[in-house]
Formats: sequence, structure tokens, C-alpha cells
Amino acid sequence: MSFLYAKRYPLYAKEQLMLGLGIAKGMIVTLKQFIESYTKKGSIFTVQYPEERKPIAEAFRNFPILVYDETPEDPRCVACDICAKECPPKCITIVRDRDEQGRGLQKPKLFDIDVSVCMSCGICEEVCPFDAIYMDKEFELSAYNRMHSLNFHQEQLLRPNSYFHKIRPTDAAQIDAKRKEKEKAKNTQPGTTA
Amino acid sequence: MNTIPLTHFLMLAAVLFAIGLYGVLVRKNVVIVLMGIEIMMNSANLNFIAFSKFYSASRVTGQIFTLFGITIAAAEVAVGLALVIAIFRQAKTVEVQEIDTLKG
Amino acid sequence: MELIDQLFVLLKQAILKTSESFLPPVFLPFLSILISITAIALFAPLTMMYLTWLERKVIARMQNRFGPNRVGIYGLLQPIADGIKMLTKEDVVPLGADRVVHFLAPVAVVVPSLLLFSVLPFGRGMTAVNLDIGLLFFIAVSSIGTLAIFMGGWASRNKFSLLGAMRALAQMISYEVPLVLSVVPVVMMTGTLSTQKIVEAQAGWRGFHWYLFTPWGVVGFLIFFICSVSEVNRTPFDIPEGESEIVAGFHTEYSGMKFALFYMAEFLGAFAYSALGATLFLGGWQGPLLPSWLWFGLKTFFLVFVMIWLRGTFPRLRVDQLMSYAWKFLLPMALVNILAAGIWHYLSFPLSLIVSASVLLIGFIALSRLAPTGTRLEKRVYRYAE
Amino acid sequence: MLFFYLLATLTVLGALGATLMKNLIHCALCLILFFLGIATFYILLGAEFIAAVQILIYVGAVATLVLFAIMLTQNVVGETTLKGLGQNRWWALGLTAAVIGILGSAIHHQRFSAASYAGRLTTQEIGQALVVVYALPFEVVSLLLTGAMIGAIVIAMEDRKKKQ
Repeated sequence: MSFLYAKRYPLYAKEQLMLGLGIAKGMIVTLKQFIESYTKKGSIFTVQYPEERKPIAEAFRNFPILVYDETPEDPRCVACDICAKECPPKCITIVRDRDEQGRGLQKPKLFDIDVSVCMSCGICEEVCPFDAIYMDKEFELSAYNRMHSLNFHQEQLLRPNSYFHKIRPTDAAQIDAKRKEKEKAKNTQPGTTA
Repeated sequence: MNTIPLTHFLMLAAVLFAIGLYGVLVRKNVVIVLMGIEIMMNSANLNFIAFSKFYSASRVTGQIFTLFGITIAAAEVAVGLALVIAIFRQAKTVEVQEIDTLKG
Repeated sequence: MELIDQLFVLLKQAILKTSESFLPPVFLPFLSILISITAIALFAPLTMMYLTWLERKVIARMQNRFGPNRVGIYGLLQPIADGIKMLTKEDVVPLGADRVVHFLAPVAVVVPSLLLFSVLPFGRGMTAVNLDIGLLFFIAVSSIGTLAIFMGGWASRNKFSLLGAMRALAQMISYEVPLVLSVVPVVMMTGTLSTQKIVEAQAGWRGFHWYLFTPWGVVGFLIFFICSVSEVNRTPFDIPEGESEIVAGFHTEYSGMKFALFYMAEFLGAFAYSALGATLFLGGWQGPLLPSWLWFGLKTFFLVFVMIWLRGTFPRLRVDQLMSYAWKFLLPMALVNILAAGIWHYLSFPLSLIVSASVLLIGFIALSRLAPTGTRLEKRVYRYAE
Repeated sequence: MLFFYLLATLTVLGALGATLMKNLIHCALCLILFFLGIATFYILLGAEFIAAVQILIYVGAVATLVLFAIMLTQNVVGETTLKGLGQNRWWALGLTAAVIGILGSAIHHQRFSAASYAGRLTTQEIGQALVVVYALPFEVVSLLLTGAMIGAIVIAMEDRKKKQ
């Protein structure tokens, strides 16, 4: 293959007269930018972050949250531990809730996600059979120390279904439709056998 | 400017001249010797200006001679330092005693 | 109109008159000098602070962004915030540096740049010290600044700053020569070195008596401006503190207040040189309507804007390009300019314009023949590879 | 009067520093102090033009030249140079004392008429004299300067031929 290389050659007469032209052209470009920044509307596109905010894309995902339907006490999560097993960096810890006799309940007593470890890959969202865990869009999560305050407990993770609709309207709608069908199928199916 | 007598300036110039001479005689590094010469030239110029102020006869000539003095000193330093650099490149030394290849 | 024009002069006289009552007469000359000194001492840092603000805003606008607007309304308090930050920063002195010279260098840099202000004619009758060798004093004092930069570079005992200092020294020396030569035609035309009289010589006829509107004036002004940009180590010529190559050049080892002094000296120098450019070629405070000091401010502001504009546009020159540009192009052009000014002076109007302009043009073409070669891309021919 | 003595001590200190300092760079800086001191004396004696020229040429160019020379000839990396004062210090001291003595007595005995010409010399007059009365020396000096410049460059320039 052939390389191009810059060969030096003496200036043509025409170019000699135009020696200063390149400088002038460059200066005019910057001057135009300067004036346009005051006159033209779109020329400065910086967003003043805390005051103005760019709208967040729908598919944006950050750290997971637990969704509950009516009351925070009974989240959709049944503590089946699938997401904890699937999570690559192993940042989810679940402890099943036990009633008085010690039998396991369909509810997590303790549900921790170590947000400093979580890489927001979204595997837990895909893997969860009970649509309990979804990725949130909240990214302003600064904390005072690394150890404890970044390990989110169940109370910090629970969000109502309405919040889920707000941040991801299309997915939430599909999921609710699917859940309603399953609900209906479950109602009709035991109904027929009985 | 209250009148500072002429002798003060001449005395000062003499002292400076002596310091320059001392520097030239004693220091081993050629660059400092050149500095000493520079100091001597300057003290001479000071004399010219002092006389140009105190004598109406030498009013203009004093300052003109200082101008010439300054140019000559500048030219002298330029050539001197060029020589020093050339010697240094050759003999790798700036010691006055060691640069004596012309000696018999 | 006259009142506004002579506002500051009357102010000074008023202060003198009031203080006459309780001060012994022997102190009055000192007081009058003191007033102009305090005026400069207040005016200089203020201009320096708001030049930094202006520079950041203008360059930001050229790069399609806003520039500081958090501190204060339009970021107007930003310079003060910078000042406080500079004050609180710890002042580190490198271990091997000889402390005397390390401490002395920033002082020796700021003092000349403040001295430059004493000679500038801010308005009609508003020159702090009306020396009859004002211009020569300006150039002499600015050459002291060069040395101080060397002291700074040498004292910090690190290779980068020494390299930066040597480059700065070489650059400033080689640009001082065309600077002085480009000023010579102005002195020839006015016959005096005092900045006050130079401005008075450009008076009248709605501003067309400025030296800029003569063929040698245009070329002289361009050479003067280019040399002053390089003398102040700004943009196309800012090799001494070339951030990309040698860390920060001669003020690498300076932090806190000392670095602020270097920074201040640079901006004071920029302001002083553009003010001198305005005085010599754009007719200092001459102007039709506005008061004289406002005209001076506008012209200097425009030249400072051009300096910042240059900073927003151009990349940095290589050291050898910089040197060859000074010695091979600017210096001969300045000499040709002096010749053209001589012709302009001794020929009558229509002829003088044509002859001097043509002399300058011929000079330009002859010199540009020496210009570095252009480059054209060509296919490489391999002897063995193919 | 006090002003004069203050400046005098400053200048003498600069000169002494320039000759006696061990560290070369400090020598050069004292030399600069000396040049500035001399410039203030010129102003004291009413020769502003010469003072400005002095600052421009000496502090601007000669001091830089000296600094460059010190840089280029510093084969010893450290800046503390060799012991400057050779063994011939004593008779040199004697000689300088003799010089001061002779000059001092000459100044002392000479009766100077104290007619101090107060008028300032304007740069106009200097320029006029320089070109009209002293035109020939002016041209000779310019010749000398060009000769010195070219000579200095030729001496100090690396000669390429030897390199290959």
C-alpha cells in the first residue's frame, strides 16, 4: 500500500500574496462563532445542570428497585433468591421471612442490594419470574461513607407500581397487561376444576 | 535636587572602579572577570555624566560619550562572551589559570 | 462635556485643594504623586481581575459554551473567587530551589508590569508621570520583566521550568528588536518620545489623523501588535508556558500567591501593551464625541479583545518557526517600514502614499519569498518494499 | 543627601556582590542590581535619557547575555562554583586600595568650580548633537557594533563542517 507524505516545495507567487489570508480566515470563523453565540438560538447547547435537566431516555437503567402493588408490606418479591444467584457481582442478599412456627413465608425479611457493587446490568430484572425487581432511573445517589449507606435495605428499595409506571410507562403497561392475563388465567383455571 | 557636590560622585565612581578592578584581578571564572570589566566601564560612564551635570562646557559631550561608552561596552561583552563560549567548547574549562595554551 | 472629560483631573485637584488646608505645603507634591499612584494601584489589579473574567467569557463564547456564570450574576465575582482561592493555596517552595531568587522572581515580574502603567496617557492630562522619554522608559522597563522570568525559571530548579525560562528569554529578546523598530516611525513622525505628545500629534479632523491611517502606520501597527503579543507570551507565541509540552514553563514550581503574581503580570503586560498600541497608532484618547478616558478605554479594550480572540483561534507556534518569523520576517519588515515612513514624510501627499505603499508591498513580496515552503502530499516511492 | 548615600550603598553592595559571590547566578543578579543603581544615579544627575538607555541595554541585553554565558559554560552542574579567590588575593587588595587612594587624593586636591548647571538636557539636544556634531563617531560606532555582532556570532557558532 502507498503512503502519502508531505513534500516541501517553494510557494507559488499567488500563494505568497495570500500569506496572511489563512490567518484572517481562521479569525473570521471564531468571530462568527462569537457573534452567533449571542444571536443564533441553538448555537450554545450547554444545559445548566442543576437548574435545567435533559430528559432521561426511557431505556436508561441504573440501580434496581423492588415494586409493590398496594402496600409496601407485601412486595411482589417472594424471596425465591433467583436474582441473588444470577447476579454476576453477587450484590443482592435475601433472607426469607419466617412465621412463628418457623415455616418460610413468601416474603423477604431482609433484602439488601450493595449499590456500590451493583453494575446495573439488569440481569435480575430479566430473571425475576414474579416481575418484582426492575431498574430505576435515579442516579443522584451520593452518600457520606462507602460502607453502610451504599448498602440499600428493603425500605430504601421499595417503590409503588405507580412510580414504576411513571419512569417506564411502556414496559410498565406491558407488564401489567401480562399480570392481568395471568391473574385472569389463574382465576378461570382453578374455577373450572372446582 | 539639592546640590550634592561633584566630589561625591567622583569618589563613588572611583570606589566602584576599584571594586571592578578587584573582581577582575581575583576571580578565577572568566565570566566574572567580564562582569568586573563591565563594572569598571560603568563607573567611567558615571564620571562622564557627573561632569556633564556640573560643567556647562561638557553638558552635551558628557552624555554623548556615555552613550558611546555604553555601546562599546555592549559590543565588548558580546565579543568577550562569544570568546568564552568558544574557549569553553574547546578547552572545557572557564578557569583563567587553565586557559594558557599560548604560553611558551 | 468638559467636566466629564476632565473628571478625574478635577477630582485630583479637588482632593489636593481640600488637603491643602491641613497639610503643610511641603507635602503637596508628594500627595499629588500619591494620588496618581493609588489610582494606578487600584486600577491595575481591577483591570487584571476583570481581564481574566473577560478572557474566560470570550473564549467560552467562541467555543459555543457559556463561560463562568455561577459565581455572581454573569460570573462577575469569579475573579474574586479566584483571588481568594489563590490566597488560600499553600505556597510550595521546591527543596533544591534557592529560596532568595525563588521569592524574588514574582516580585521582579510584577514590578515592571506595574511601572508600565505610569507612562500610559489614560486621558487628556491624565498621564501619571509625564516623562519626556515615556516610550523609551516603557520599553526599558519591559525588558526587566524578561529577566525576571529567567530568574523564576532558574530558581525552581526543575528541568521543565529552566527549559521554559530559556525559551521565554530567547523569544522575548528576539521579539523586542522588531517591537522597538516598529515604534521608531511613530517617534520619527512626532519628534518626541513622550507618549502625551504622541497622542496630541494624532489629534483632529474626526480621527483621521491617527497614525493607523498611513501606509507605514498599518504595517507598523501590525508588527507592533504581533511583537507585543509575543512579548507578553500570549497565544500563538506562548511557548514559555506551553502547557502541552513543558508542564507550565517557568512558573511550574509556583503555587498560591506567587503564581497569582505571575498571572497578574501577564495580564497587566497585555493591558499595558495594548494600551501602548492604542496610544501610538490609534490616537490614544483622541476621539470625536465621548470623553477622552472613555476613548482610551474603548480602544484598549478592543485591542485586548483581539488578543483574546487570537487566543481563541490559533494553535501554538513551534520554537524555531517563532524565531525564524521574528528574525527573518518581522525585523526586515520593520526596517522597510522605517524607510516607507521616511518616504511618506518627505514627499507630498498623493505621491507619498503611492511610493511608500509600493515600497512596503515590494518588501512584503521579497520577504515572503523567504517564507517557509508550502507542503503538498505525494505518493511515497519505496526502493525495496514493493 | 541621605538619598544619595542610600543609593550609593545599594550600588556598592551590588558591585561587591557581583565580584565576591560564590554562586554565579547570584553574582549575575547582583550585577543587575548594580546596573539599576547606576541608572538611578543617572536620573539623580538629570540624565533620564541615558538612564533609560542604560536600563534597556545593560539590564535588558548585557545581563541576559551574561546569564546565557553562565548557563552555557556551567560544566559543573551544581551552581556553587569553584573557590573564586585565588592565592593572589592579598596584593590584589593592596592594588585596589592604592587605586582608591590615588583617585581619592586626585579628587580631593583638585579644586572643582561648583557651577552646577541645573538645566535638564532634553533628548532633542542629545539627538541633535549625536547626529550633527558627532556624526562621524556615530557612524564609526555603528560599524563597530555590526562588526562585533557578526564577529561574536562567527566565533560562537558551531562549525558544521567539523561535525560530519
